[in-house]
Amino acid sequence: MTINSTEVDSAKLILARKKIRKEKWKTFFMTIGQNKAAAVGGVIILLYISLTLLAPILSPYDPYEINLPDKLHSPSMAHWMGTDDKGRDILSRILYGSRLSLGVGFSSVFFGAFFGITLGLVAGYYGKWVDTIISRCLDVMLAFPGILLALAIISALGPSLINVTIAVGVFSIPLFARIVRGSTMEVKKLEYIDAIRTLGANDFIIIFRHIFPNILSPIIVQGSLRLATAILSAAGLSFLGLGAQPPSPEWGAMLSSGRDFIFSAPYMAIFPGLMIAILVLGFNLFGDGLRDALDPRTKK
Amino acid sequence: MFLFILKRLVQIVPVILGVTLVVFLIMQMVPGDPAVIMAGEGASKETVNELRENLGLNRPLYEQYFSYVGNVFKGDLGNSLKNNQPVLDEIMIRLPITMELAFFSIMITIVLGLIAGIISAVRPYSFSDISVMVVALIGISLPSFWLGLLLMYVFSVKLQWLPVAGWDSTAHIILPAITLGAGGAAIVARMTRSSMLEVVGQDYIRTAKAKGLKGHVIIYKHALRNALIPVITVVGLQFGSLLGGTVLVESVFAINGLGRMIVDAIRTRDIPMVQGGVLVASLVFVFVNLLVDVMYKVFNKRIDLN
Amino acid sequence: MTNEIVLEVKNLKTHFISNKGTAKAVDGIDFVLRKGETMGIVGESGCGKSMTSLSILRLIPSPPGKIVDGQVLLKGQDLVTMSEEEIRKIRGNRISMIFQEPMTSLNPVIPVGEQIAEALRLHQGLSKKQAWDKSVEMIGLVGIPSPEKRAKQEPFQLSGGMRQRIMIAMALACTPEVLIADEPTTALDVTIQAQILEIMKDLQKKIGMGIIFITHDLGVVAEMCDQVGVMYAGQIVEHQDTKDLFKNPLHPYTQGLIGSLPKLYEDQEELQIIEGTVPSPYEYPEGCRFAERCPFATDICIQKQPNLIQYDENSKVRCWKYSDEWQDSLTKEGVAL
Amino acid sequence: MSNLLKEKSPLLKVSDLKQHFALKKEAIFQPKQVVKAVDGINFDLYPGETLSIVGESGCGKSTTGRSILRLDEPTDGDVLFKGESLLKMNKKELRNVRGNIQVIFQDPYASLNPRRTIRQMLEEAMAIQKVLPPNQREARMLELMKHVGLRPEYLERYPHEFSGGQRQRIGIARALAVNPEIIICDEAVSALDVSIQAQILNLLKKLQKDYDLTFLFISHDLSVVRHISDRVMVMYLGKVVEIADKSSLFNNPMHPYTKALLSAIPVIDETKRRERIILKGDVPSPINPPTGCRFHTRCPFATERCRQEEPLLREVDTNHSVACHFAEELLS
Amino acid sequence: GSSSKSEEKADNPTTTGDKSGGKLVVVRLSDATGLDPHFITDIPSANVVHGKVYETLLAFDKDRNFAPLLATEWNQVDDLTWDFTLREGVKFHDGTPFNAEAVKATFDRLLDPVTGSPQKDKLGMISEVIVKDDTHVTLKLATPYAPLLSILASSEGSILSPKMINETPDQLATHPVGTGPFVFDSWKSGQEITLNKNNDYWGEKVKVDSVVFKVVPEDATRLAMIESGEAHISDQVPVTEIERIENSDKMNLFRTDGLAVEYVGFNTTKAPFDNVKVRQAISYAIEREAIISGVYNNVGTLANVAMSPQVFGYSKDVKAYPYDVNKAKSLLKEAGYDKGIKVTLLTSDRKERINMAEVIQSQLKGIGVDVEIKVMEYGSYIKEIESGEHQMFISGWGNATGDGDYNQYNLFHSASVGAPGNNFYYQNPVVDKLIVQARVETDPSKRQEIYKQAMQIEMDDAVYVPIRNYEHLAVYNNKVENFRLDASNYLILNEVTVK
Ligand SMILES: Nc1ncnc2c1ncn2[C@@H]1O[C@H](COP(=O)(O)OP(=O)(O)OP(=O)(O)O)[C@@H](O)[C@H]1O
Ligand SMILES: Nc1ncnc2c1ncn2[C@@H]1O[C@H](COP(=O)(O)OP(=O)(O)OP(=O)(O)O)[C@@H](O)[C@H]1O
Ligand SMILES: [Mg+2]
Ligand SMILES: [Mg+2]
Repeated sequence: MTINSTEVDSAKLILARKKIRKEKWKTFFMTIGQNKAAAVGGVIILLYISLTLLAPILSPYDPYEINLPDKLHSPSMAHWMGTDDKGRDILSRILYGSRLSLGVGFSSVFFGAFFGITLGLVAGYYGKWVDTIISRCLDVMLAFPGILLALAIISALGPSLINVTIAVGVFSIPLFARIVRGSTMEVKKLEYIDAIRTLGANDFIIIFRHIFPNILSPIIVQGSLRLATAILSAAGLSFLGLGAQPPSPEWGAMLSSGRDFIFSAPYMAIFPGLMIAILVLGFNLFGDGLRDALDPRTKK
Repeated sequence: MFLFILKRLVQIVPVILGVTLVVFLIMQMVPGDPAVIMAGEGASKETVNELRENLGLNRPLYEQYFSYVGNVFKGDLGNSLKNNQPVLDEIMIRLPITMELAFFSIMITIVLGLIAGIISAVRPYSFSDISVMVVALIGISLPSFWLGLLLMYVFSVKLQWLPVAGWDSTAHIILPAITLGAGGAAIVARMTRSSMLEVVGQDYIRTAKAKGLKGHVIIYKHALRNALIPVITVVGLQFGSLLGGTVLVESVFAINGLGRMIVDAIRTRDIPMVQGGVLVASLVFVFVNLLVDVMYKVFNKRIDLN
Repeated sequence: MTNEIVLEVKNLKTHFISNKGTAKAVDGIDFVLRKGETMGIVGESGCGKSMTSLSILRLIPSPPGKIVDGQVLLKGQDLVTMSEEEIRKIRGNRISMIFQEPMTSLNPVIPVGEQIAEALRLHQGLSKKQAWDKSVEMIGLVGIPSPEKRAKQEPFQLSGGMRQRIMIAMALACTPEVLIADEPTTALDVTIQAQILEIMKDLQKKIGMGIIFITHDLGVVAEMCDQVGVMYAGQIVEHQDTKDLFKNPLHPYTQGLIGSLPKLYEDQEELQIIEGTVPSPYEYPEGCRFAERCPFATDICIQKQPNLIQYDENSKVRCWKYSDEWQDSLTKEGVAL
Repeated sequence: MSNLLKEKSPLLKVSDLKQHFALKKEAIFQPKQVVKAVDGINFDLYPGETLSIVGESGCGKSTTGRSILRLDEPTDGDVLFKGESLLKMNKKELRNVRGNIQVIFQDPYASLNPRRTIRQMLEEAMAIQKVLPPNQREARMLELMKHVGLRPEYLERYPHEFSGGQRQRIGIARALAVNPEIIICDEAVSALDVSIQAQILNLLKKLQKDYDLTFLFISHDLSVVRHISDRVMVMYLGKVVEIADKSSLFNNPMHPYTKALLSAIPVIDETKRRERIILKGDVPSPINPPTGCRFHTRCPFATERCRQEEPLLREVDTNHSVACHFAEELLS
Repeated sequence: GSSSKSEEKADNPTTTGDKSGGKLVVVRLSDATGLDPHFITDIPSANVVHGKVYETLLAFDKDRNFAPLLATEWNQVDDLTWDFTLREGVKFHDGTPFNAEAVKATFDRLLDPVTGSPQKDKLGMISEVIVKDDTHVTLKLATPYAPLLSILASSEGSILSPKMINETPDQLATHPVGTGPFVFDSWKSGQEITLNKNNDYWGEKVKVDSVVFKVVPEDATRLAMIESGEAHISDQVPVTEIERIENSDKMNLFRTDGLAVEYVGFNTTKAPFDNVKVRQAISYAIEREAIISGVYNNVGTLANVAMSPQVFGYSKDVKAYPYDVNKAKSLLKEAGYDKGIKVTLLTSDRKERINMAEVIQSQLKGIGVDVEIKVMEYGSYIKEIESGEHQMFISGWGNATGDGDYNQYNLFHSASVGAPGNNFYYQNPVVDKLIVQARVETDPSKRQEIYKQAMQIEMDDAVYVPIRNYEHLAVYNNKVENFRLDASNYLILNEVTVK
């Protein structure tokens, strides 16, 4: 084989490689796109994310500006969603609040996923006593009804959005860990893992290069469904007065302060409630769709 | 089976110990001196110190923990800091209420969920399927306390069909149970549907069809029983989040249950009460899980193979 | 072959229609099955064997599957156009099936005896007790010891071989006229396979049904069947009496298939191979579906699809080589054989 | 040929290998249950030969292969590779020596990581075993692809884009990438259609010649085994019941189980069909294997002795060993 | 059937027969912590028994004058001696007769250190209780103590059954036995407490048959219950619902001025609030009127000092700082903070207080003070202000006795720094001296004058910003009549009828 032809070959190869990469993404989006539910969910999520980014531009008023004489106006042309009990524009607050609510959702899930995945990988891969210890600890965590654990954590750390994030994150650790542990044990048994072991790979390579990428889809699915629950839990904690601190326009907190007006000024609770519900719906749709799209059984 | 249950019971012990330890540690981290809170506004330093001494709050941590665990195994969960009543008594007043609420909610979850799931699965992608699933998705997405307030507003205040709050008659159970069970019902519905659809694709369903069985026999005799297996697990897990959910629903509907008791106890730093409450809640949870595992085993004997 | 015809399949076509396109899984199958006769269908994975058998009883998953053309005549009665209610009465009663996977084809949560009895109650109107007794009898008939005990067990308590025997018992419980066996022994060990094949032969003698025996194992076909249809890409490419087929395979594909088998009692340095791969059912070539891999292919093979032509009395083949046009196409091209 | 082999020293020596799996205990008071998947087997593998292991499902074929590689830690016994004990090596030494023994697995779908391109797989294999300096690996990959009959641009593809036969070729390329001396083929062709199977079998034979490979070939398909092997080992319930040169075994099977096995194979050519020995019953469970000869429950010739006394593997003929008390008697 | 119908009736508290007075349902935020007046430290607990199960020697009337109750007459013999004549023919609910021995037993228990009552200090100046005869008792004081009567009229002064005290003192917490118009019936912890009409009451009997105190933690739920008639009275009303209540034809609102005040305090030892100019600047910058109307919906009145007008010692002449942003700015500049400051404002998690904090945050933004709000759940909040780590905080001071001493000594005396109540960490010898002086002064007008002086100094030092004098609210269903709240937020149920 002459040098020349190898060069030609590798040029071809690089091209081919690029094309493959592109197509990989394309097929991913195609599969998602084909699933209507996932597509709707994806659009909802994208919409929320753009709201988050565009809040300063879209908001008609300062979300923090208190204007007592204007309090509790029902929805009108000037205030599309009305004003709250301190005369702040609810629409503007909701727009700014999306940052917080999405932030809590994403960071708590990230937090839970990070520890959960690590624990799950280690327990699932090494098995035996390592697994026993980790699993028992997870059992303990699971034995707490989630919100009670969060409550206890928050009363220890004090109420704040960050602590809510941590608390909600903590109780999703065992959920991630269990899924990851299960999938790891499944994937561990597959022949390609044996193959890489017979090649002499060390545990690190096996776990992170070979097992982890192959259990991503249940993680992603779980992640997006957890996001929904996380946002609801955070709202629940805010409802109990343990969430975001005033005057932050976190939706759960808005909802919570709106509940006193549920009869006299229902719009104060309805709009943030709807925003939460739709976002949660979005993540649920997306997660479900993703599950269908990524499930090899439905693919074939 | 008996041995299996026994083994699982033995396994519960370390979990419960773990739970007590975690609660104990968390409560230690909680700021706020229970003695100060008990003494109330404007009490003098001496009073507070005296109280602290009486409550044993001056002893080293590990000592407090060990004496606590020792007492727990004797069935003594200590006395409430708030009203000095035995914690166990306080819990026993509320546990039946919460269990009743949980029971009715889980019934709603199961019955509604199964019916909806089967309706959907029988004719996938039909109008009825899609509408049931849309409702289910919405059900999952609504914050439960919000749903509770809305239901209360519509059915109790506006229509006056049902009582607003409390826990005195059957009518009182309806709204809280729906509020608490709705999310779970939606999840069970979706699980039933996907599980049914998966089972319907199985070889043995094809076998049943090849035998010439009627459609409904296939669905109820051959498919549903198998489809229920994963659903049982989901229901079991659902029970866990249900216990958590009682906190909110009990607040909204003024139900004197365990969940609200724990929240109140956390607020007032009534440490023995928190510890006892969480311990009991966890025990209930763990036992329900055991029950689910047993049912799972009964339904799915194939597990024995592995 | 003077026996009466029980089943006749004419131009059967089953397609899978989805947004990926149309997969022509079964694309024009014809054959005739007589009483007491066993017909084998062989072919490689994905060629449409299972779909053919499922189409006969209209059990293809639908959507996306659909029988788009053809007839399936059970003693002259067309199953394809029948109402769902009518065909239900035929399933498990006059035509039964045995599936490939004994592990998954039985309902895991129902005692096996009940699974057999169920069909008996339905089709033969037996009482609960009668059906159960008959079911126990059937389990004994397929050679499972202590049938009373086994009947009460659930599938997971039985070994693979036993489960497959239960499947056979279930299929034969209502003494069907036609038995379709879709790879009934593929999942089993050879020694167990031998047991099962023996039982099937015995029972056929007793009951006298016609059997459609689907497999990819040519050895099994040789031992079990009277006549064989070789399938390739959704079509039957060759149909002969079993003995003739192995003595004198006509179609190049059949020849390749037999050639690529390692021989049990002969030393070979290298195995004969068929180059290339099976075309996708979504886009079959216009001409002969085997042309791409065929060492004899000419232009006509690539351009036009051959028909299943009568080679001699008991043999049919789908190949231009045996047609009248063959010589013409060769001379035109000027290629010598 | 077999005499020649014996003069060489074995490349791999398996002695008294045992692999017992403890089953999960159901309850605390339940006695521990053990699956004796492989229960004391001995054999040698000589350089350049193909030794096949046959037997029914669950008899311990795969477990034997996995124990040799320490994919599962064996319970007892030893495996010597070129005189060095594989089982006594520490993790690091083992990783280094592993490149010498490779596996081709049964399931062409499960044996390739679906998230990695062929290039990544081959590159990684070479990198782990440091077979070549990085700049020469590209050329080596192209060469490997050619050897196993795949187009070079396929390097960039993912496994799902290949058919079963092509995947099996990829698995072979990956095994070859690290220049192994022994390749264990665990049902390497069982999942494939006959026409593809033939391609792969031919390829394996060719590669064996080209690279001077030694094969441990695990299969339950006796015609394939006969085609590819030099020697054949028959296993039953975790034990070796017969081991012999291919021709000797096929023409002159001594163990009743081997006989039954051979007779059960459906044969196309009627004239070559043997009288069928139909075995009664099912294979017993390896959890509580029968006493004495493990085959006695199904053996048509079983006697009281078979029930009591376990037959040892003994050389009955040149290069033909069998574990049956009555091998000689049955011959006649 | 008919039985189910009668059940329905029993369920519905509003259905009453001709003779029966019906069941009155009171819904409240939280349950009582205990029912032993010697241990009760919170109004919600005291509210259940005070004036209902237990009675005091004397009581406040509608106009907050002392009126006889269990004592028919009283008389201050000298600075340290008080004589009481007791009512005759009164019996405790357990049948024990009420007499001088009962009074002695009650106060002896309270004052006995072994009892460990947190209320001991309030009557700690009593050195001896002398029984003269069955109907006459004398209290001996260790030091002169002007506010004695007001404490005796509060819940702490309840007279307990001596039988209970001697035989089963542990049960007092859950089973109160007094002389009042209601007899304790049952307590379902966390759920409800039931009292029944005392048919043997010495005075005018109550109109209802029973009263049930139910725990309903959600504001919205309580209101819904009142509106639907499921409950009759709620004494915790969100100020934001006033309009709705007033517009409703099913609900009525009762308002009464309270004894408590609410204020924003400064930790005078913590920078920058150790600088009086900063404190003054903030005082100028808070627009208190906006808070009263915006946050409190005009419930309560603008406070000028940290003492309610209802409390003895109040003076309207001490003036709070007016709203003046310019002054505030210049004071800040003088203090050297013209580039702006960052401060934290601590509050407990009561909704109105959080709202107030938000408004203050927004107001102080105007003078370049960047406020970070720290909401803490009550327990942690208390701990925080008692540890002295806080800067600015919102707080309130109730006044069970209605006397200025309770206010000034606890809030501003240097002996009260930290836990007892001086969370300003304010130490001023002049103020200390004035407060002690007022304690022993028996001439009411002189006392008044002394308190005024002290309060003026505190105001000059800008220790706090007075915000609001409490107004107590209760909502009741329109089936209820003759209901009122007193200034200490006690429900007065003696005359209530349910239609
Ligand atoms: N649900 C489906 N959707 C689309 N195509 C399908 C579906 N089911 C089967 N097919 C197609 O039908 C063709 C025939 O499948 P069939 O199961 O009949 O093959 P087979 O000959 O039985 O193979 P095997 O030996 O593997 O059982 C396959 O090529 C497959 O692609
Ligand atoms: N990890 C394990 N734990 C418990 N038992 C095992 C394990 N691996 C294998 N076994 C058991 O060991 C026995 C031998 O298994 P092995 O896979 O070696 O059989 P095999 O001969 O390769 O069969 P097949 O032809 O089905 O692949 C079987 O009974 C199997 O169930
Ligand atoms: Mg098939
Ligand atoms: Mg194997």
